[in-house]
Amino acid sequence: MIPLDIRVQAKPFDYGQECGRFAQQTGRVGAVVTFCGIVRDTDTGALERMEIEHYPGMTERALTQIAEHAAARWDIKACTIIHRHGPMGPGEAIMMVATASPHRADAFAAADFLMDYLKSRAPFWKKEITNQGATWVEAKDSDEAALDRW
Amino acid sequence: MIPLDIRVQAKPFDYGQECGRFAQQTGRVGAVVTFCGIVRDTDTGALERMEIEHYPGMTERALTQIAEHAAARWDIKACTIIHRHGPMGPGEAIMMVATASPHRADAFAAADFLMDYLKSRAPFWKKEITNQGATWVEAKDSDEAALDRW
Amino acid sequence: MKRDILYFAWLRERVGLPRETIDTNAATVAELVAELTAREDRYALAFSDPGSLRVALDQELSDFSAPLGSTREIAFFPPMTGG
Amino acid sequence: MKRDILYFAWLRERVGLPRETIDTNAATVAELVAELTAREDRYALAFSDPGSLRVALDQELSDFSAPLGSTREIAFFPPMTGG
Repeated sequence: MIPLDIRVQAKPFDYGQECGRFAQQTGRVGAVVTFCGIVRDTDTGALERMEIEHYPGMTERALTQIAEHAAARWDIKACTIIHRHGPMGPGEAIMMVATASPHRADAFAAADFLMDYLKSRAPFWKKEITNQGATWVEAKDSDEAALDRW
Repeated sequence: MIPLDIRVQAKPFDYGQECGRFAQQTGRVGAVVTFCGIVRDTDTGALERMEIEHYPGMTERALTQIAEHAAARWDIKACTIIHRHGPMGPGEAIMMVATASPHRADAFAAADFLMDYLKSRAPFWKKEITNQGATWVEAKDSDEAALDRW
Repeated sequence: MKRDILYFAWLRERVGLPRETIDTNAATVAELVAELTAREDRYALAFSDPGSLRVALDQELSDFSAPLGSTREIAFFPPMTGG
Repeated sequence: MKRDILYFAWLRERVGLPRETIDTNAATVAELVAELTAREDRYALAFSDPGSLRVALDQELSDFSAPLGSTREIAFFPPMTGG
């Protein structure tokens, strides 16, 4: 088994610090890819905050399964997934994934795959609170369609 | 024009710190993807160091052109490329790219494209110095073939 | 049989509670939804478009035709929006 | 016409110098390569497999059939291996 580091947490994390640590620990294999999703402003009004609900227990389970699928399919030597829940403000990191591989194509494909599956198969729900009120973010058809790529 | 930050340098850089800074400055657009290439051990003997030669002047020009192509093709809001030359030891970061986009697919595709083009079209040459002697790294057919994806 | 039913996101808000334990004879997820819908308007409203909902049986994604079998925990929620 | 010729990586090592200025009447890259090859064994060795080499004219990738025109700087090198 490759080292899987899966964290579901309310507290903020430092994306740069996590990238540095991941590369330090696993980078000697050659190629590292990271993705970070960050709270951004919406089209429908100034975002005050985002709130993420999740399904404790199932979340960790789903993320582990997704990471194991990626590890079975590509030659990755390590994988980190961090995902926050609870309230967070614009500019804060929501989540990140990191993959390390001897081959850059594998590191890219595995990170891209993790994001597609995490988006539509891990039990998180985003709510945006703007000066116009609160709205649950709707899933996009394009997110579900993205799974067909794999 | 989007902010392009292109650096060709002999001195080491801190991948984690650069990721943090990039996300801080540009992350509010939503999605950040980074890639880092790190000196790894070879199959043919313990690597003592790697030496990278480049073509001053043309290197900066080629990297800028590649980044501009990526920015014309995908909706990216910022792009950083850092590439070292000269001697470096195992575990040290050779280079990195970072892209920021409102859409995760664009951030991934642009970073992947940058890596493919940088690999085969930017004037860098790697030499590996092991206990068996010094060898110029040979370009792989698969690297040239990767360009056909785009 | 006693089973735990969980609701998340706007489904939780419409039903008005995050979880409850109910005693049910439903054999499938669809039968359970029919039973819940018949209980009260807030359930009927919450489940008015089941095609837009997802279900997990003991924390594994499943579908509405699945038998409940020995499932302890049944969760209903809208499509996920993580990442 | 005077032109700067640059060599990189193992090509530089085989030719034995990183750059030189030569006076040449070559009209194309291929003619210039023929002229260099005829000079000395180390050039002949370095350019023995031109298909494996790349050329840049004034810092833009080009090819061996390209006319030199007013090009000031011609660089020869093996396929690139950055990243």
